[in-house]
Amino acid sequence: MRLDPVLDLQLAFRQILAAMASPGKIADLGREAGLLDLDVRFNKGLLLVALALLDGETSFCVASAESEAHARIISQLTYARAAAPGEADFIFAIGAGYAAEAIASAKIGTLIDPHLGATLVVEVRSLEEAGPFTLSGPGIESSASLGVGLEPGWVAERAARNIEYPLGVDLLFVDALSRLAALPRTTIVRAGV
Amino acid sequence: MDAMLAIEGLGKTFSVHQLGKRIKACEGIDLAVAAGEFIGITGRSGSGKSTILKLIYRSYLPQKGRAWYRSERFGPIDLFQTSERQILYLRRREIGYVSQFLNLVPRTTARDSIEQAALEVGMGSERAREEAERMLRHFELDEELWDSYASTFSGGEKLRLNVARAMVKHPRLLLLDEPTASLDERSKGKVRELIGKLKAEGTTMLGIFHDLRFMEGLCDREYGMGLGRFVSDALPVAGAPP
Amino acid sequence: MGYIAVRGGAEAIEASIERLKYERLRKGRALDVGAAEAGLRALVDQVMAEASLYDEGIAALSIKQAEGSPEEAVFLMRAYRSTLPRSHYALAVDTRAMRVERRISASFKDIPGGQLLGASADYTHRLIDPSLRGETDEGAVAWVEEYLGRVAIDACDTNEASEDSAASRPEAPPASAIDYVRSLGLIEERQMDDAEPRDVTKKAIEFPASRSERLQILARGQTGAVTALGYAALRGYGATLHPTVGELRVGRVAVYVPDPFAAGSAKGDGDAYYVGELRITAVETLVPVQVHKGRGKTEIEFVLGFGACFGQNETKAIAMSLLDQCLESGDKRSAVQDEEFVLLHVDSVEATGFISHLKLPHYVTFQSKLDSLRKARGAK
Amino acid sequence: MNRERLYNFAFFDEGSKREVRRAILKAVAIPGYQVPFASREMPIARGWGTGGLQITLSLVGKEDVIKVIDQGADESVNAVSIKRLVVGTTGIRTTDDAREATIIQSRHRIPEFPLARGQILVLQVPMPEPLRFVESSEYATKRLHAEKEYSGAYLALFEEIMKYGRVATGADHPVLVHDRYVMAPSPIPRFDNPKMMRCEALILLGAGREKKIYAVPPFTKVASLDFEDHPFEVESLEGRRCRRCGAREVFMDEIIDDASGGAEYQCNDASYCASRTRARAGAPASGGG
Amino acid sequence: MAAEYDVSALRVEGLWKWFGPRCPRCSTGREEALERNYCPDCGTVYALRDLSFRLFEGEVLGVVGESGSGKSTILNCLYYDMEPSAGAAYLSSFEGGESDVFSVSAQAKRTVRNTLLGKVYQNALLGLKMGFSSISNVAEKLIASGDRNASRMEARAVELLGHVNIPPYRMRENPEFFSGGMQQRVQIAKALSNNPPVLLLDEVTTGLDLSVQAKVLDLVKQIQRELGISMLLVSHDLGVVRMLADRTVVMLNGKVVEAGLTDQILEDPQEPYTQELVHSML
Repeated sequence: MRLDPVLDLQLAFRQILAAMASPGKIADLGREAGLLDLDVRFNKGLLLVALALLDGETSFCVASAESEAHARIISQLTYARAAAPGEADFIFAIGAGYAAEAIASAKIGTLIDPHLGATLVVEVRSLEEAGPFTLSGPGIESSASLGVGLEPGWVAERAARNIEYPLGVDLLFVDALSRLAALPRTTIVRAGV
Repeated sequence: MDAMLAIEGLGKTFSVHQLGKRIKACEGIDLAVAAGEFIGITGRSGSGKSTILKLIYRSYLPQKGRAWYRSERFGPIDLFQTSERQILYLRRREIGYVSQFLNLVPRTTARDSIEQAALEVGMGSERAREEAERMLRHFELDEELWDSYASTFSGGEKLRLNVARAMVKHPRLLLLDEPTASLDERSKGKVRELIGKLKAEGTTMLGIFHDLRFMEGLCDREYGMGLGRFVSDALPVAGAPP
Repeated sequence: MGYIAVRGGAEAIEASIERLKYERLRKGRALDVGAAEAGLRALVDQVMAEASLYDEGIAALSIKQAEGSPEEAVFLMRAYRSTLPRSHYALAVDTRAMRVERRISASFKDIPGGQLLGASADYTHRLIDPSLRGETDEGAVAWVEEYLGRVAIDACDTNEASEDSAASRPEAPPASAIDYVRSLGLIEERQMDDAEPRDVTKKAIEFPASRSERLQILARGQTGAVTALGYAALRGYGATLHPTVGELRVGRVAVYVPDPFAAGSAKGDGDAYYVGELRITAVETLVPVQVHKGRGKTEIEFVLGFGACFGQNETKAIAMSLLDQCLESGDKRSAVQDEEFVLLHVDSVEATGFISHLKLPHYVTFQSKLDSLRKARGAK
Repeated sequence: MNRERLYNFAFFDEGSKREVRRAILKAVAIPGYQVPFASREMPIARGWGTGGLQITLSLVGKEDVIKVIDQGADESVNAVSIKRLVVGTTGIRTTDDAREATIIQSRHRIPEFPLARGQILVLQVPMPEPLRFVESSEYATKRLHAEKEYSGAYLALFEEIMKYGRVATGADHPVLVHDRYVMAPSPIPRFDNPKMMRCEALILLGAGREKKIYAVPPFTKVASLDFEDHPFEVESLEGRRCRRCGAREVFMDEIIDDASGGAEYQCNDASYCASRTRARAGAPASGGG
Repeated sequence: MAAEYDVSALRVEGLWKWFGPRCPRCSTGREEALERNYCPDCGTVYALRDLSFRLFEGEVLGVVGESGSGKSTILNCLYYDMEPSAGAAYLSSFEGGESDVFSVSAQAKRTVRNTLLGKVYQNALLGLKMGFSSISNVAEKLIASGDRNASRMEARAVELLGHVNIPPYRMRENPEFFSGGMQQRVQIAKALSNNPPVLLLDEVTTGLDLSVQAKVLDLVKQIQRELGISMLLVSHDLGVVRMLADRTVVMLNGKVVEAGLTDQILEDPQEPYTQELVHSML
């Protein structure tokens, strides 16, 4: 692996943090993902996020057509423990059709420990800083616009999970070019620009 | 003529659990009062007269019988069966009860006490105040007493206030449980005068008076009571099942 | 050289560090780290326990660097510990499977397996011994040789214990004084909790704390702080009836790490690797408590307070066992029964750090408060 | 500093950094909420900025330019000490210029130059729990936050009005973040509280001893607790003028003049003052380092 | 304006509260498994057993019973000082009376407690912050229900403290320096401060001098009249209940033994226990 596990993952983390702090702003993990020379069959951006954030102290699960195989790869590379969707700290939704289900099953934390709400890492076809969704909330100056290449349904599912703030789930979208956008639970998503 | 109140087969027994005793208070009472009528119940003390009024007012719970009452708000209802909330409503708006015992709130002024009663039947505050003062004047309570606590009053003054509180509401049905028992002649006269006025206004009344002379000229009919029983023609209450 | 807290910081720091070195060396002698490790066993043990890092060599070096201040030495070791990757987690150690060097019971005259006084200062008279001034390394070697000729003990007191030696040495018999009291039905039976202990250095403690978290914090607590609070409990601030040491052991336990690649390894049912041994002190104290038995009946039963720490530090371990029971009791009438009070205040690094931060300049906050006070005076 | 070369890049092992990083992400997702974390022991003492330092070391990379200040000064001993540790374990560049830094770690001040998008301000927090003086138990305060029960925080201010005629807080005046969590802004003077309101930079707050990390994302509503009829007030700057650079609307240190024994004033933010002084002298303003 | 006569401000259904482990014998809920409200096998105490009642809008419902009958436990559960073991409660002022206030989130519970309920505790230590001034204690409830105007809250606190006879020069003192009676009066002022639709009163006059008792009762009565607050009044003193309550519930061993109009309970009690209770008062 040409990826420097210290310096490159630090850069990846800073990009994720920047995205989280500015919902709707798209970060580019392309350089670091490009350094991953592992022969895995899924999105390298997604794997980079896993390497940056997961280790033996965390649990995760995968929602995908090949969830077992995907979970094995993540587990071997990070030592993270596989867990049921309702207990996992991180949920990876890979491939079309898994996002809404993953959101629906994710833990949302408790009022005492809202930070136990899951982080979802969702593979999307594309991301655009202009699109059908208008975002507002912390991290956004007035409003932001976002296009997410994802089948509909996730917006309603997310709204349902995040109904009682501070409970909720935080989303990281990663597209095929290893670009990343975040929707923390505070972001209000409205359809229409 | 339809009855305002019709009691059928009323029976009441008190159980004193500690002594393992049952005391029969009244049995097989039938009674009917037409709207606007003044009915007197007479009898020796201990004959169960007050018991009947308290049963109607629901301070006591009967074992047997029915008490059909034609309510303005609820239509014909059985006072023995109707909910406590309805009874509380009726007590506030339709059925008055005056006894020789004082049920005044201790630390309330005479004026407030009557005014409060008037407000309960939905009078505006302005009118309630006027009515209260009219009552106080009528019962010849010294104006300097109006804003004193009733607990400082003499027995006669308290009783007058008591009657005034019940009457200011202009109840549809007024239960009078020897309200004049300890009043002087002059006060009795005042009460009598007011009862006459209420009667003229069409108030239905059921009263017990120790003093038979008091009832003369007021009473439409009289029930004599002895050993917890009497018999009378009952008038049907409109709309009530036979 | 004088300094102003806001300027010339770099030069001031350099000068201060040099001066510190001067103080350490000014008498013209350098402390030998090996000698410190060999001769300051109690301090080494205390520092390792409070640092929760078992390495006698690093501890001795820290003690030298800290000029013998335990709080500074612990501080150094804790900071070093933070940089070590945690590749493996050892299996839980059963302190009964201990190679005993010392075992005493205060509850019984004789205990199964016998009492063993071992090394202890308990019965030395605390008279200063001027002859120690003249001790030499050669003298030490000669005395040890002579001693071992006389007394048959397991003298393998190094960090290089091999798996062979660990396996070949006899372990303490599993039966103990505690088991005897238990067989009489006098110990309140508790549910066996085999859950993976929680580790406060991996995850911040949350209240109410689990027993494993409490024991961990006490085990790495500042020796003086744990002793003081245990003493308070014994004097009536927490313990209602006089406790008795059921059994106190000092000895060596083996540490195993599960095979990271075997399935179910975390539970220890796969293969495990022996990685070395530790000397520890373990104490089980019998604490009498009133137990309500229903139908208005109350009985006195014993509950076990547990204390353990790295190295030989018996006072701390006993104090810990008292505090363990105070925190288990569910009562909160005394401060030492309040877990937030005890657990948040016994850590050496946290306590010494926060107290010493009062030395830092605070003139911004002071200025702000001053403004408030002036305004409030004006308003009044 | 050879000694520190023995240590990892940015001191910590990667597992320690990852834990802090995960806590930071959750802190950003729930503004003002104190995320618990294990909090490693540091080579500087608890209470001396270990919370801020853990955040900084988990963030920092080769490209970063760091500024560290203590009580507004870059050159104070504690600031220097923290800088030495960061530089010694990373080799990155430092600056005194707040505008040039990518990461600013600070104790008790927010710099006078407005922070910009993309910058990260790391504040050291000694006591992260704004309700601690109302309720001493951590168990209880966690529940108060959970239930958004902040009567106690307001009550403390109300009681001051009752007893002293006005709110008498000093530094660390509590704020309400994103209309949900009451938060300790760290012991910054009240003068700095408004700088948090919809600040363009990301603000991360770290309490090492108390093991909490929390955050204010950019453009987040941060309102100082007050009452309609006793609005929040910053420290009085009336009649104060920096004796060096002449600035007026900044937080000042009060200095007792040796000669006169009277009070004089000087910018607390040392690098801000220096850059103004240089500009006045006609010299080009630049970051030191 | 009289309220519609049968709208419930509060509806409690099947409320249970037990302390202890419960065992197969007592968890069946059968009467004969218990000695009074105590299971002799496992030591579980049943403080409340399947309690249901309604508190109508604008009424005062008295709850009487000896100590240990469970009457205070009702208030503890309703004010979230204690978690009920089973059961539901509905407030007309909360989500149209559709949601069980026991099963909503802790956040929502806090809102219910702060804005829709008031409670006066028997023990003033539970109802007051002894280290804060009396004015601040009253204001705390106002703050909790969202008031952010200090002078308005101060004025309201002064008014209410005046009502309960706290002399103006003592209002800025901490209640820790007050007599028990004064503490209780501060507590009442506090509970009433935000005009909660439902007020819970736990032995409000217990332990007070007679003259103070009278003033406190008058105050409660006056507030009830003026604001039509629905009150659940727990007392072992039938005199207090007689004066304030329209309807009364008599409790024994965690169960309701009799319920009715207050004058009926006092003048014609039906159950042996109620008769004993009434007679003991005479």
